[in-house]
Amino acid sequence: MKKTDFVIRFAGEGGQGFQTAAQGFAAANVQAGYHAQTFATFPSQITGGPTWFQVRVSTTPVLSRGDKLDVLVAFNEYAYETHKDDVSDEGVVVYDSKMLELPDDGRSLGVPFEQLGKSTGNQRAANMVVMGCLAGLMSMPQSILEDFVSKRYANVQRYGEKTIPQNIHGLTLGREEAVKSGFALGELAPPEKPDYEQLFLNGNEAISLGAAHAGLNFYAGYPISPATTILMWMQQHYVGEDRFVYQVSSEIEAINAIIGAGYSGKKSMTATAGPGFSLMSEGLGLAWMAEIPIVVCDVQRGGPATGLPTKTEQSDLYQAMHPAHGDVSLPVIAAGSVEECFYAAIAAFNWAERYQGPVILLSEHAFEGRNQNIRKPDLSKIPVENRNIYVSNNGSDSYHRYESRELGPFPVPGGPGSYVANASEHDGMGDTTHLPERHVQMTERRFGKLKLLEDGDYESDNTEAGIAVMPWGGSKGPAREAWNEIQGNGDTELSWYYTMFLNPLPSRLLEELRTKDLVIVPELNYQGQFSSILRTQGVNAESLTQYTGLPFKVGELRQRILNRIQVDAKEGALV
Amino acid sequence: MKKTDFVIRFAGEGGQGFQTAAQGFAAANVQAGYHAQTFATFPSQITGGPTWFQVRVSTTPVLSRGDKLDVLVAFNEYAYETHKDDVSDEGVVVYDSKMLELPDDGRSLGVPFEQLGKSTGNQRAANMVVMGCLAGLMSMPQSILEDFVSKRYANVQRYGEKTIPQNIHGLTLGREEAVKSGFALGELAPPEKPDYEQLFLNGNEAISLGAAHAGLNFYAGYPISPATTILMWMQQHYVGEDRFVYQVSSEIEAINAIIGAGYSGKKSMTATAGPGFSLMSEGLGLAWMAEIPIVVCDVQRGGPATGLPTKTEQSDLYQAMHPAHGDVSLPVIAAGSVEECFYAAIAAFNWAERYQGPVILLSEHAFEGRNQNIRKPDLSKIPVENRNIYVSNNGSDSYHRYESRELGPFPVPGGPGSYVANASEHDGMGDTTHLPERHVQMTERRFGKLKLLEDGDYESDNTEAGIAVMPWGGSKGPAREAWNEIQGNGDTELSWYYTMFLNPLPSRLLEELRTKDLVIVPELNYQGQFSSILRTQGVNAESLTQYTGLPFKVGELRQRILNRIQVDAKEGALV
Amino acid sequence: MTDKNPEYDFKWCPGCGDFGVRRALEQAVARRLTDTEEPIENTVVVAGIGCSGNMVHLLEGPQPFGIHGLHGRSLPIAFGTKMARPELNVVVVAGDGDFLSIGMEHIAPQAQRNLNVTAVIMDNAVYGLTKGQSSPTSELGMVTSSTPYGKPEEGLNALKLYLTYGVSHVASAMSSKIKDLAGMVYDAMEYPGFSIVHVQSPCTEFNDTYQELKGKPREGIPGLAWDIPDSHDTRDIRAANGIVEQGGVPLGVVYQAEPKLPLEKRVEKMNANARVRTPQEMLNSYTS
Amino acid sequence: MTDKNPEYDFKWCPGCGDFGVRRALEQAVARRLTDTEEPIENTVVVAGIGCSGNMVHLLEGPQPFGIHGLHGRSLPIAFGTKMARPELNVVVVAGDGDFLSIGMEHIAPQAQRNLNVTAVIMDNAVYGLTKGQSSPTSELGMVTSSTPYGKPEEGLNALKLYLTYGVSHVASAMSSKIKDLAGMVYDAMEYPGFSIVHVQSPCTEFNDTYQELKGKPREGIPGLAWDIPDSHDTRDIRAANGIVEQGGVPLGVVYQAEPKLPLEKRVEKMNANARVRTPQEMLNSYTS
Ligand SMILES: Cc1ncc(C[n+]2csc(CCOP(=O)(O)OP(=O)(O)O)c2C)c(N)n1
Ligand SMILES: Cc1ncc(C[n+]2csc(CCOP(=O)(O)OP(=O)(O)O)c2C)c(N)n1
Ligand code: SF4
Ligand code: SF4
Ligand SMILES: [Mg+2]
Ligand SMILES: [Mg+2]
Repeated sequence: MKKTDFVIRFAGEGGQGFQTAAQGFAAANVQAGYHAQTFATFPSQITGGPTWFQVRVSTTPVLSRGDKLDVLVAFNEYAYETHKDDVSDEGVVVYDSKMLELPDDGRSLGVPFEQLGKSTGNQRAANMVVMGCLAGLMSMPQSILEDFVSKRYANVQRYGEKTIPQNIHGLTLGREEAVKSGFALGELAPPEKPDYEQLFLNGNEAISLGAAHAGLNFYAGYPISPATTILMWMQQHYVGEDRFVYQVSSEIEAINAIIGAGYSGKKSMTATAGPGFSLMSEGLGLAWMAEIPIVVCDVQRGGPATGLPTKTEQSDLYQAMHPAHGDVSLPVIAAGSVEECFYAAIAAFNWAERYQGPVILLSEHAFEGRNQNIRKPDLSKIPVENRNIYVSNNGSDSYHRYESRELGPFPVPGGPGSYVANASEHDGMGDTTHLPERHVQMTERRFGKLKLLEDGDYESDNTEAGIAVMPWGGSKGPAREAWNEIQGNGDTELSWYYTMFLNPLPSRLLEELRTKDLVIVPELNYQGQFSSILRTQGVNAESLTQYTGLPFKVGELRQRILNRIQVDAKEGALV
Repeated sequence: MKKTDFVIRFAGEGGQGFQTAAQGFAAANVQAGYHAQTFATFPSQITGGPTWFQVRVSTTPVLSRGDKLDVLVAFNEYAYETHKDDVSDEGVVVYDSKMLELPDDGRSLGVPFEQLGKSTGNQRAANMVVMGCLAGLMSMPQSILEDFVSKRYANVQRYGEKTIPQNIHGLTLGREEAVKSGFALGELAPPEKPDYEQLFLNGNEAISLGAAHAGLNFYAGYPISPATTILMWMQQHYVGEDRFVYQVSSEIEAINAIIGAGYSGKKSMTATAGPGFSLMSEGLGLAWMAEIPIVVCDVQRGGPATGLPTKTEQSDLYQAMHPAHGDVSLPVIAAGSVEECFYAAIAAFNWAERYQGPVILLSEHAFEGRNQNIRKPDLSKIPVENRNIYVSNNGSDSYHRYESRELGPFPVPGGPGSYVANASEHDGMGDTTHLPERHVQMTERRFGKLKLLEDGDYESDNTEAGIAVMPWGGSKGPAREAWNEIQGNGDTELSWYYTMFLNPLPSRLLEELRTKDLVIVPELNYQGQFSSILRTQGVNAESLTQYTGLPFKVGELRQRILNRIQVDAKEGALV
Repeated sequence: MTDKNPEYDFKWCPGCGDFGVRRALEQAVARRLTDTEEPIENTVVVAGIGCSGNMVHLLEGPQPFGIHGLHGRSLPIAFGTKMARPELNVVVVAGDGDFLSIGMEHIAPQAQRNLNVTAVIMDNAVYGLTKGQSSPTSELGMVTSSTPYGKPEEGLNALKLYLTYGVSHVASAMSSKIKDLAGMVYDAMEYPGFSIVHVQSPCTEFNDTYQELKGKPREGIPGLAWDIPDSHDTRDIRAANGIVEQGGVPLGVVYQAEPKLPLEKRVEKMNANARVRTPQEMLNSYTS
Repeated sequence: MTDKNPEYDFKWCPGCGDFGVRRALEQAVARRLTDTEEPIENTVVVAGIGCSGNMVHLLEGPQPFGIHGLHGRSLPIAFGTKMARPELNVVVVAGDGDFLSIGMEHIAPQAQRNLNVTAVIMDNAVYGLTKGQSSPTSELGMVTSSTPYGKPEEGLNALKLYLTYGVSHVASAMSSKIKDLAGMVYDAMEYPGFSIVHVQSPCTEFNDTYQELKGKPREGIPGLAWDIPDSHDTRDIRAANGIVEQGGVPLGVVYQAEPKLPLEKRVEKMNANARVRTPQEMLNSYTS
């Protein structure tokens, strides 16, 4: 039987350039019609430090990075020692035999990559030799990589005439080494080439494209991993009329700037991560209070404070929902995959415009470093909502934005309906008031608007089962894979729920969840933040937490889910 | 039967100086052995604006400001219109008959206060005439006010010889008017003079004194209502060796400054309110991460953002517990009365030193404006905890502050055990690390320390009842009064719980609460923040909320509790 | 056109300098209507938090748009509004505490960018709204409610700071000279770049400096304030530095840089050669 | 005495200017031990976030105390540490982004107070750790990872800013001249007041300015850096302003104010007449 997926990890020192090889290998496979997902982890420094990069290639959509390695490409001894236990029993370790000496463990293959690469005449062809070798081990048709190389270096003016033949030569040399070695990993089944176009991109690119489609006009940001690449994408690509993009002097400036822009009628956004997000606390309160549409994207990284800037975690949820003092409950949309990054960004803008207030878009470090194939969206089919702008008062001065308990049109400067967007409690025109009735009314207005957002969609499956699994964000992939396996094995009956609309939850979903005996929430934080939030809403939820800075492994998660259910079964609950 | 309490409200325009009269009236009664509580509310401006000030005098400890007025002293028509409905059926409205004309409603008494005051020869004696008049209406012995005046103006060098006789003359004139009018409100029972000394002070003064007793060394603050008076108290009073007090340039500077001071081995604190508290978000995360003892006092005011700077609310609890991104759960102590402000401040320092981390001390606007008598604390009996300082490594370099999963001694600069207090995830010495095991260990260390704080004390009463009332913070007083009335009437059976230790909750309390059918939480916010937090911990809690910017009225609250219980009874739950 | 809110009842204390500043601002905006036919709705007043910031609610007659944001953040908000809608007339009104203490970090960046807005700063050398604490412009040793034994910090020379930051247009004024002030605010709004009008606006409640500023000319007692001579070349940065180092409070335009590109034009210029693409085109570039 | 952590493995890129700054700081602290017998534990290094801030973990040999706090907040933390324990030697190490962008608001207050700490700023005119974005000291038009079409803001003259803020002691240095730098850092620590040593510390990865700074003296190509002549009177603020306005990068001590009271002494003096009371006495004053 042919294999349906392959997992390859490249591990070494940052700056050794294997990211290019890994990325290229994934891209080539996607081009050939496979599904692929990459994963990267590295320390917070510019050059060096233990780094690894993983590629999973599959005949079906890839849900997680893959627990066990078919191939480990080790670039130094530390990498070998750290990762060798993750190699599956049938797996192979590949290394540069001129750079490294590894113990002869019977599954290691030394190849002089660098040397062979240079022998092609191209100083940078070592990566090609590595790829060729991998292809050889996996019995992958040579055409897949050759097609990729031919396409990638097609621009002869830029790369020179020799690049393609040299690189192909490198591929061949690598493949020969693999074949010579006698190691073989089985063959990947041919791809089921989808009948639609594919994109290959990472989460931050998907968010940026989503924002572009939603009609972003104003972006202000301050660099911070892992959100920096959104700022840089915008600086690079998002130029033109009615598109203002700027690196400002701090996150406090960023949040206030986008509030100023949102006030003026424009769609505005910033992206940041933990420390910057905390600095936005006061500004988010202002946007809530004065009802200014803005989108704040938090690409979560690990830990409190500076924490783990280059690791992944899902621990900003409390902060996202209640980022500031006073009664504040911000809408939160959390993307669960690279693909959802795109749709979540659009949804965030739609929500912001619809309810006239700030929306938090949560992403994760894992998506920034992850390249994945997604179905190319048909933009013409993705609705974009625009603000209900106040256009006329027929010469009268009677429209007061905050007068009513319900949302009305939004006046913008230059037009009629001038008012003050006020951080203090205010009357209809936005002037400060301390009247108790007014504070009551305005508080209810602010919370009442959230009702407009309860129609989000969600996934549900096998809904009869009394126990459910419901991950959020990036734990969706591993949890779904674990759920698939549990359901596939017939181990037990579990229902499945998932939504990216965390606050407010889709009202129908909430109703369903309340009927469950237990909702198991796999999430990457210590406190079990999402299950806590579900419990406040009357759902009997409980978390399976992990706080290592890394995503779940499917096997471990599956086991923990099963263990949890057994406990429940022992205690006599319905399974 | 003699009366057991009197409620008087002074209402007018800010700057009319009646605050002095009201304050004096309360102080005089406390001096005579009564209990008294004052209440103030005013807009956020320096001169003018609708303002009122209330005094409640009682033979027993005062739990709330009092719902119904025995006397309304109205300084303008707006005040009369706004407040007249709060006057009880037997009550009287008093006003200056030269300043104001009020409709003859059969219960209004015009007295030319200003004119009579001036007639004493003292330009500022009008207040005395008001007080005398009140005393007359309440049949209060003249000696009470005379004693007070004699004591207050005893410093002849400062006030001149004539002040006391003039003021006493004013009191007499006022009393005569009251007697002449024929209005009488009944007589206040004589005080049960307590056998201990009393202090008369407000919440911010109590917090300041508590901090002083706890051994505060370093205070940095930025002005913000209603916390400003703590800064000003410190600037004025807290001078001397090892006491550094400073107005810094922002709340961000304040939080980071006290972290620097806490790191260096000193007890340090800042006080702020909503907007400043939100700005401290990032710094609080740092203190949690690097395990630096600090106390941050948040004197809550109303609303999100700038909100209602001069109104009261209990809506910063979410922010207090989870002020920053990442997994953070800060210890929170919330004072429930002026007296508790003192003890809560001490407890906050003790906690900070004990668990080596940041502690949030919650107070409320209502306490800043409230003067109240409290039993004078015996300082020699109130334990103060000090940090376990690392003192010796016997010349070896083996002590690493963060090495262990458990808390160890704290090295301070100048002594042994140098390390880095690091906002990034760190190893034993505080150097940055990204190792998953280490993040797991340190996260568990940080949360594990909270166990040291689970021994807080709490109130409980009538614990057999299945339904409990459990307010927090300043809602304690009105809730207790309501509970007393319900229990006293035998209306129903309700248990009572209260603690100022909100996070972590005293572990025994939490166990008890989990056994209840329902825990009713009266609180001044929209979201029902504390009941939500209880629900996440497995307590079936539900809030009675109010968000007017004002404290609960006892009568209303009692009714709402009863209504809630009836609903529950209808639904078949145990009462 | 929205009219002033008749119900709004916040009040400044009698004699507060901010009354004068308000009149001047009203006049300047009104003059834009007559001179350039710019409707009042084209003006956005971004206010700091303080007595001064409350101005945004106190303007008489037809109302401009307004944002009463957070303490210290008027410039970032103004930046957002202006760069999102460069055709708007954006004015900041803030106090010395708001602008120079908690908001200090925001001035230099706007100067470096030459953000095309006007900031009118009401300096009373105290925090008025929180009851008279010292501010960055209070002098060393000054006794205030927060410095009962004297302020241990030196006072900040705000005008000098603006010049060093590179603010393009710097003027200094007094709240009681309403006509002069109105003219300065008008000119600052006309100037294509970052402009600050720094106004001495005494706090009658906590720091009443009227006398000190004016002196008693009849009795020959000079005030702190003095008029910048007509001979001063406002384009000359050295001369401007000389003025602000002379002590006292110079009144008039201190500096006006030879107009350079305001931010909106800079960005246009920088991006002139960049490829402009539709979202669809951007998406296409990721096709595998 | 704690020794360097042998397991710590963060690395600067080869050739990074921060290596030189580290050596200089180590030497300055070591010299305090020999000259004044101040033990190394008496020094607290407060670091910003950036490649530069990582220095607090990279110091060789016996370790001082350290705080690696938040991006931009090294000065407030240093203020807290110093004023809580004035006997400590407190040093800030931070980058240009940390100090002059997000942390900008904190410099002036410390200057006005004359906080007695030394800040060593590593200026590479980019954000190194986040991969080469423009910083406040990058020049107008500079192409960086965040300004692909050129930076639209003017570059900040940090030295001039320090002088205007009233920083008491300002020095300018280059990371490759380790001995000079060590001397300057030592002197700055000795100086009783707020001192800044602003170091050009090139980022070999994103903005390698070594050549530009040094020029090629042998080939007669002058570099940007130039030595402040011995004749410069460092007490003369006008002369100092002249130096920083000359362009290029002056090397040496730019300004050293006639020592004035540092903050700890100011506070002492201000409070000299205040009544010192025990908590019990304070409590008693509220007795009814
Ligand atoms: C973040 C934050 N900190 C503190 C305050 C409290 N506050 C309100 S106004 C003010 C100072 C006002 O001083 P200034 O800016 O000089 O204005 P003025 O009242 O003197 O006109 C302060 C500290 C606040 N609203 N927000
Ligand atoms: C609040 C916050 N915003 C952003 C970041 C991300 N960040 C880390 S270092 C850095 C800039 C570093 O630049 P610089 O201070 O010049 O130091 P360098 O790396 O160049 O030495 C930034 C923006 C952060 N850690 N915290
Ligand atoms: S306190 Fe001062 S600044 Fe505020 S309104 Fe009164 S006089 Fe004006
Ligand atoms: S990126 Fe630049 S500043 Fe950072 S370590 Fe490398 S060379 Fe140094
Ligand atoms: Mg002011
Ligand atoms: Mg830098």
